[in-house]
Amino acid sequence: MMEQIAFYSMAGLAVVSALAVVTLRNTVHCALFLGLSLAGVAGIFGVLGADFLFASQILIYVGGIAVLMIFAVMLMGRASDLTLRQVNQEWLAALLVCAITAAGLLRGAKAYLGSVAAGAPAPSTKPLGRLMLGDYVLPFELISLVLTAALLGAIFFTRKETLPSGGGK
Amino acid sequence: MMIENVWLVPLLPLAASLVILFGGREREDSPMPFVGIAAMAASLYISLAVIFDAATGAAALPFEKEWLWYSFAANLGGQPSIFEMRAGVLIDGAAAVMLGVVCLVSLLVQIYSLGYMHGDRKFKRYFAYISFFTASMLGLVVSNNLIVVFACWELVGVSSYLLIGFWFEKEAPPYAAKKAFITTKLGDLGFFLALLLIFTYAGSYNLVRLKETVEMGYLPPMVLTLIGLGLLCGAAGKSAQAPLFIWLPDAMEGPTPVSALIHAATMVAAGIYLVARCYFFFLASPIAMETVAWAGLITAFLAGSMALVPYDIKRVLAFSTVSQLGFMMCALGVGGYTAGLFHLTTHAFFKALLFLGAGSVIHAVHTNDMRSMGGLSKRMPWTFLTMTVGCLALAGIPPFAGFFSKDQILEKVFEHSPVMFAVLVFTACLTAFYTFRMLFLTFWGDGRDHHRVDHAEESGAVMTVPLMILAALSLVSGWALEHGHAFASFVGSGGAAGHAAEAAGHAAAAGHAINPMVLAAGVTAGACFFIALAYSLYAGRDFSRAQRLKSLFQPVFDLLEKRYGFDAFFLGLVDLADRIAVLCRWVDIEVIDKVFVDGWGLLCRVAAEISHLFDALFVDQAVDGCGYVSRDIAGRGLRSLIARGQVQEYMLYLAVGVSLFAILK
Amino acid sequence: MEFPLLSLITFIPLAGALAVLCLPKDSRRAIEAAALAASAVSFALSVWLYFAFDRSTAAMQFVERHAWIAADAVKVDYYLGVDGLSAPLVILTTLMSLIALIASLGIKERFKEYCFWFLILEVGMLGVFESLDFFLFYVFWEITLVPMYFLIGIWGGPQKEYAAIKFFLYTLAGSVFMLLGILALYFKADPHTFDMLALMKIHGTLSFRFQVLAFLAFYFGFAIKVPAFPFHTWLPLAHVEAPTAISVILAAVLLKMGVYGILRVNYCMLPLGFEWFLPILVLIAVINIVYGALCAMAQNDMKKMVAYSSINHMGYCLLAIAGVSATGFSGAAFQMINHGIITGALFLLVGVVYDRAHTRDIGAFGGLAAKVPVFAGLMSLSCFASLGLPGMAGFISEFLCFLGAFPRWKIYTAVSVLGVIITAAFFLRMIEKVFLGPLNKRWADLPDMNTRELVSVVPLAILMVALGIWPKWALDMMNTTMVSLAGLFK
Amino acid sequence: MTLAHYIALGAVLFVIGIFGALTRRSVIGILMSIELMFNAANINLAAFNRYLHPEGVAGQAFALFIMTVAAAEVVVGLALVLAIYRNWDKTYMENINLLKG
Repeated sequence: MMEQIAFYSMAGLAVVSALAVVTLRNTVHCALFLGLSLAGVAGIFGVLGADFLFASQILIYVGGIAVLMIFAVMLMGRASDLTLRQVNQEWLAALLVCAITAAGLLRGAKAYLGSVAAGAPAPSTKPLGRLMLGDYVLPFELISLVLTAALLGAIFFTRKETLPSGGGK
Repeated sequence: MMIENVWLVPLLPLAASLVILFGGREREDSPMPFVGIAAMAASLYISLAVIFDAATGAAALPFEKEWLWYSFAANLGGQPSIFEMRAGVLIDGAAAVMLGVVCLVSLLVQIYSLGYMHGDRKFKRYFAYISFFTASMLGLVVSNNLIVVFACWELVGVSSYLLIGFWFEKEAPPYAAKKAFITTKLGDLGFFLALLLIFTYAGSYNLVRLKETVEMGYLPPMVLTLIGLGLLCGAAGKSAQAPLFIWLPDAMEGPTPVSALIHAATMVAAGIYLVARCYFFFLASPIAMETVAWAGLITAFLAGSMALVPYDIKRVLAFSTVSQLGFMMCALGVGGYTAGLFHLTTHAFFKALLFLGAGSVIHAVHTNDMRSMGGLSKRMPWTFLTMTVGCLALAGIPPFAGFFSKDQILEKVFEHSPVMFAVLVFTACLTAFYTFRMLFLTFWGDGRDHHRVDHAEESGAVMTVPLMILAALSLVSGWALEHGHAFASFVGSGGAAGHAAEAAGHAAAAGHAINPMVLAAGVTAGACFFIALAYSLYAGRDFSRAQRLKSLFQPVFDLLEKRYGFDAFFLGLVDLADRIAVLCRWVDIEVIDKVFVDGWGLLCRVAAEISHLFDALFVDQAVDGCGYVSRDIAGRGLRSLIARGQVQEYMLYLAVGVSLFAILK
Repeated sequence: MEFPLLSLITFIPLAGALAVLCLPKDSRRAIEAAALAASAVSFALSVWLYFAFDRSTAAMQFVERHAWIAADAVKVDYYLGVDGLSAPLVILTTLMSLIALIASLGIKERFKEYCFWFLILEVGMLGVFESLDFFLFYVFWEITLVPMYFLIGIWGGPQKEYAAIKFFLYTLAGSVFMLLGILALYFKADPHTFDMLALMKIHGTLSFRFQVLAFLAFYFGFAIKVPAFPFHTWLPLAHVEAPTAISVILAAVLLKMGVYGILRVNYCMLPLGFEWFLPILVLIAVINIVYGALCAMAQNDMKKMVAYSSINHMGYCLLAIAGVSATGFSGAAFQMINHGIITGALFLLVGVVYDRAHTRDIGAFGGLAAKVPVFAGLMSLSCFASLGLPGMAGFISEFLCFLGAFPRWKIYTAVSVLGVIITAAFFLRMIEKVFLGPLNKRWADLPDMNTRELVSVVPLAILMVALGIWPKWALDMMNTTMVSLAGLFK
Repeated sequence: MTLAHYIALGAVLFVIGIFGALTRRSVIGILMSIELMFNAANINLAAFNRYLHPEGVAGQAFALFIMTVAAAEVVVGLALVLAIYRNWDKTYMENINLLKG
């Protein structure tokens, strides 16, 4: 019972916030709702018993990415944005496509209606640690490399004097 | 037993020639000629010993000895197997006589040449060639294998080529040498084909075995006739029979001793000898026999008539040689085996004598032209004397050698056919005429060219002694050999060939015969009459009467001087061959090359053009078409509809795709 | 394992070529030494082959067989062996290579590359005669082409590029057809095989149609090499433009590959096709003989004349083969050897005079015999040998050729005997114009042959005479094989 | 709760992400939508791990990897957006049409 309450509340939070993200006109609000939606997903992780994921979701997404978004929005926000429409002309077509996709995906999900969890979830931090530094050590290291590269790329792109003046047209 | 060593006879001069050619340097007083002379003397010794043994019955003739030469794969009797080619010596009476004659004349000529060629800058080489020639000739004589005979036959031709062209720095000798070689080679084609036929049908080249095969009648008559004609063809080339005699007068460009040895006494007799050696083929084919007789007859007459006109002393002798060879050939053709060989022997002596005498004269006056001579009898008595003997022998005056042998021939011919006999007798009379015309022009009267004649001197002993020896032989050989049919029985002992020939002759003789005494008297009288005629025409200071006669019969003289047009005919043949050759070259460059190389290339290029065209029209257009479709239709057209550079549009299409996946699963 | 004599003979020149490649360009003496040593060792080994050769058997000898490409689909063996047909040719090849190499010591420019290509060429030629596997045969056959192309194209005369490309394309066109033939035989054989000895045994299973087609394919390849009329026109050009030593190799060895192929492949593997083609073959042979000789007679260029005389002489080989008899085969095999020696010598001698006078025009000379007696003597000797003078090598073989063809083709043989006299005519005319008569003042200070030239020509001259007097030395090697060859289809 | 619920939740979030990515005019909006899609995927991974393979934690490990990649993507993406904004003064997607040929 508790699980269901938790699931539905968290799922509702995530879905509603997500809808807000994609529909609201004010981008700052969007970013704030994104944080909320991500927190809802973190709750879902909690319901699933994935404790380490829960923690990292909070830390990385809610604490990192969402905040980064907010900063970015603030950096290049304009007053005119609030009055302008934030959705383009193809929204109807997009809606149609999305509806079809959703229908397809949900039909796929129906197959797992009878699948229930076996037993209580076990804490996963320790096995994850073993896995990362054991079998998956190579992807793990590669990920660190990717992160470094991303860091360097970010710095490179945001340096003011780097882009040549004639680059745009 | 000397006959066991008879194989040495050709090998000694061969070794000598190699020694002379490669040993020592070319010097005026080179000792090398003596090597050749020594080898020749040794060969002569062996030959004489063989003859002596055979004559006394110490050695049985025919004598055969052979060794394995080489073996080759052959289809004999339709079954491939290894055929052993054996080579060796076969001595019968004829071969023994020829050995003696060749060795003797060669020895004398070599000694004579010591004087004649003295001072020549190729002194040593000359003797090497002479020795080589003698070796080849002796090889031809002794060999029991027709292939070896043919090989020596050709080698004889080559040495003749080398010796005719000995003074190659001049213009004429190389040409004459080439002419001689090619003409005899033309005849050799027949010989060659005969050899092919012989092996194909008889499967051997051994003369003894061939004789057995032929006499057993294993060969079809047609083949025998062809073989006979082929051999005759070869013999006609080498022995200068009509129509292949054209080379012999030109061959006189060589040194005179060479003319004496090769073109009078020995090599030209090789053709006669070949016919004699292969007589069994001819006996088996009447057509071949008849052809031989007629070829000889025609040659004898044509050459005899042509000898009437030249003023070159050596040419007269050359035509006379051809004529005499015709006599021998004719004799063989009518079955006079011994008569032909007898004449061959005596002719070798007196013709060598005449040539060497002529050489002596030429040596003294430095010209061949008899119009510049005359009155030499006083200046060169020994030469004159010996040459007179030679002339008498050639004219057939008793008791000189020519009389006996010619008499025998005429006898045989009369038995065969009176028409041929008449022609031959007339030719014999002509012989007497031109012989003495030459003698009178050279030695009688006064010197017409005082500058030359007054400085003429008798040659040295090294030249005159051989002349005397030959003169003695010319004087006695006929009588001595005729005496008691010595020659006939000796040559006959050489094998069944002689007997068979005599038998054939006697069979023919059943119809008509002639009293030998009547014949001898008649022919001698005729000869004497023509000698007198020659005297009246040519013995005086000038020969105005001869000139008048000539103007009277101008066309005849022209014809004779042009040698009946044979030269022109063969030159035309050569010219024709040249034209064909040029045509061939043109065809090769312009047609064959164009068609098969350039044409091939053209074909490839046309194919290439076509495939290029196809490529450009279809393949490339297809590629371009793909590009066009994707760029202009799919690209530009589609893009102008939906692609406006909007990322979200693209994403929409992507999402459509995703949705399709989602619903279709 | 037996001593791999054939492999050594074949690949020592290759080792030499690699050694030459490694040497610096400037050390000419070392290059000369390496090339000569390789060639000489190969020749010495082939002399050993001559003495070790068993003359009493017709089977292949000195056989070496190793799997080379052993895929499931294709089986190719490294399969070498010689019999009485190929062993003399192997010896001839090594001999002529050595002599040609000596003759080419006078080459001035790009000597290193020259030696390299030359030795590669030798490898190819030897391989063709030795290989008993069709694949290997084809590989070696093609190996000979490339070096030849460069040797003519780089070191040749004024028209060298044209001659080289003509030679290359023309012979390549031929070998393409040959490849077709090889593949046809390969797929017709059951099980599929490239083994030439095995392919000789399957002719009973081949239909007439197939044999004719395969015969034509092979014949086209070989006839160009022979060269048989009308595919001969590349030869005079290639000969004239090639450097002396290469002309020697071309005439002495390369042409033999064609005749060898016709005997080994066309006759042994496709008897029905051969029988069908015989009337045409004999006609071609006669044309080669008479027409080649006539063409030679009309030439003014000595080298061209000799080249056309080669066409004439190869005609004798074809005529002999057309005779389909043991005698004919012996004649053809022996004629190949003799023609190699004699024509090789002739080309060397023409090269000698060209090096000095820079012209080969027959009419430009005259009276040289007085000036250069040694040269004149050797040249005349070679000419006489070439025109088939008895006592020299050419006579015996020509005679055997005619003798072999005569029983089957009487008229044709009689006509081709005409070729002999035409040959005599043009050689004698050449001798007369070049050596005899008054000395042309232009050549008053022409030097006689030097040591290098003598070393290259004199052995050939000795061989010419030796083989003419004592042909047993060569014929004994061939006899057994020829008997078995002639008895193949009885 | 069954696996289907979680998958349905993931699907809904994912579709919302798609919708956002397709319709938002601002670049940052698109980035945020993409983050939503990542999260949907993560939910699926965690759920599959929990329901189908509870004995291991591979699903969670993948989710972690995705998180890091997402983080990197966001960092680089925002940096790019900033760069575009600074240089061209554009934040709306319809104004950025470099892909138009």
